[in-house]
Amino acid sequence: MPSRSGGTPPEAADSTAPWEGDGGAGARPSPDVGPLDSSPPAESGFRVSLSNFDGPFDLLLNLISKHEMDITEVSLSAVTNEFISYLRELDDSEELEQASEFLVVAATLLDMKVAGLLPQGELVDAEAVALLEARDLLFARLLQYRAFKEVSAWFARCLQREDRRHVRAVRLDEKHRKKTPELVWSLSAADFAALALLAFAPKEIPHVGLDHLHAPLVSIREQAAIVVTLLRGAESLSFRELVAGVTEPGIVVARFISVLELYRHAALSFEQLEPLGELTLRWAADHWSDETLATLGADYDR
Amino acid sequence: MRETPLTERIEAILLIIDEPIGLVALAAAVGSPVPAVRQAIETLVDDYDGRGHGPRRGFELREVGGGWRLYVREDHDDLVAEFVGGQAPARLSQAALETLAVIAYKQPVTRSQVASIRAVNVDSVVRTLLARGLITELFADSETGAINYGTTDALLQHLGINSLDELPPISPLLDDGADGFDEGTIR
Amino acid sequence: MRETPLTERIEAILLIIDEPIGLVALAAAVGSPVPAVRQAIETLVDDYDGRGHGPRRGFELREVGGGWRLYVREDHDDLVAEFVGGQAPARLSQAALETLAVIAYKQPVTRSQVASIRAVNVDSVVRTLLARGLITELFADSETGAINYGTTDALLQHLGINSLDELPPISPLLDDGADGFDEGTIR
Repeated sequence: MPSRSGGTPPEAADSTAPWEGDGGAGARPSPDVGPLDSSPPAESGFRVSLSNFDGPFDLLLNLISKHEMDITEVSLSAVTNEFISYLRELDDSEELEQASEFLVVAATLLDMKVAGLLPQGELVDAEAVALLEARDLLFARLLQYRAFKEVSAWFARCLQREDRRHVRAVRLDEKHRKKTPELVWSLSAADFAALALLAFAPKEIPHVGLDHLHAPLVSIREQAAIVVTLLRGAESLSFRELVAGVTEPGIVVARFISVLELYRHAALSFEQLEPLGELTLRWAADHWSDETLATLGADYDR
Repeated sequence: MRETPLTERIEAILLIIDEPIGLVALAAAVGSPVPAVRQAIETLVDDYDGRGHGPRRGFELREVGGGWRLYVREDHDDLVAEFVGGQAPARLSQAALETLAVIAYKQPVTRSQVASIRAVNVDSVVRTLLARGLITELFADSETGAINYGTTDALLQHLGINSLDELPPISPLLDDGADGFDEGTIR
Repeated sequence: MRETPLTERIEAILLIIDEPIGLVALAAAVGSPVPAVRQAIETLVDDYDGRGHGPRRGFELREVGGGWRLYVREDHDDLVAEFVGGQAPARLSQAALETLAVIAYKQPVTRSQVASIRAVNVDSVVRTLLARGLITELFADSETGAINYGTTDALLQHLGINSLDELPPISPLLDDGADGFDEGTIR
């Protein structure tokens, strides 16, 4: 099977594309399309060099979304290859986070590549069209994912701004309160108990629940702080050493979760030679600020 | 930053308080000496009554029980009564009912304890329940000063029971958090 | 009885409400036609902002979440925050924010539709958003029984906007294709 989605009319259109040329001549389109671009294109660091386009990947997506460029004119296999080689060059400890950001992108590109590799060419036009539509949809999904990610920043800003505002919300004066309509009450004691059950049910994965152990709650963040202090002070530590002397299972669990969280932030690396074997942890962060620590484990907050 | 006028700062505090606020507390809140605050209060009283530059207001500033608070001007009491009375028969929201249930089973309990169980801010709901006479302030925590809430006899009557002991027991395993653990997995 | 000025009657109602009041409801409450009420509201807004005859007020009248409500003027929010000493509001996680954005733009939308856009399981995040009253269950799909979610007026208030139309526009591409795309394909 060919490794390139060649042979379709759209691919052949390469040479008539707006950015036609040999692709090696630097970022031709990028200086001119500044106004089109809502996000800093260089941020991702991932650049694409195609026969008809050379520039940051974000810019490519932007151009496609503005219909400045036809998705069918992009050699998808080439984009995929570039992306994979880009991933290979990443320093895995430093840019792990960036790479994980691209996972969705990678998955989508792979999907596209698969679509591109499907038998085609001699088939009837209708099927080729359907194939192109499928590609369009994949890109649309990618763009959609990015759009929601971007717009969530607007939500965060507004929520934060409005959080600081104070609205008048004052209990009604006694004399007016008497005039309010009678309360409609239809719950029996049993209904009420059922409601209590609902109210006490955990709302999300909140914390390491220890209420049944009659022990205090454990903060992932606090445990992460301890892990950071211990690990930075030592070359490497085994997880066993990291929890030495800790008797409460909840703290061990929280400390383990914090290790996972720190790994997610690329702050440490770990090694486990065999399943269930000794887990060796190494501090790996070049840049570490306490701010990161402050937001660590936010997913576990309620 | 430019210092905003004292009257504005006082109005900001007056807008959000539930109970009358004394001159000293008000002065501390706005960071000005008491005599200046007293003076500013007088200006505002005159202002709202239409003796300043602007029109008379639909509210007034009155000293009641040793403190100052905004009240609806008495002329509009009928209007307010009609508005309040004309609202749809009150039914507690799901959020209010759940909060009430938490307070019933956990009392005495502070607002922040309830909030942490419900995972949401419960301030306005607690206000509603208080206003409805379903819960009441029991006492202030001796250390933190946080107010502890409990349920009232009115709630017992609504539920058709004689005492809290008659509330159906609920499982003690409720809050072990086990529920949450299998959810994070990606499909 | 002498009829009191419309602005005064409106102020009386504004002082006692604890959620935004729309023009029509306000007009009904004060017994005046909507255009007159709209006019009076504008007068009050100007008045409080110091563009009337009196001084600027420490509070302001804002249209948020589909209705009007009195707010502390933004300049004084720090002062008031210090006075009420409220605990810092719990921030939404990035995952929750993105899920909220998807629901806001795609509503009515089911959990699995959201999950396919976000490419992850969103169950616990949806529960958080429900508990916070930012989203609500709209209806169950007649065929699949899947629950469709949408945003609440409370969300509009929390965002400080008046209607969903004020959400920033996002790429037109979002609306085509994605809808017809079946959910099973993303992993």
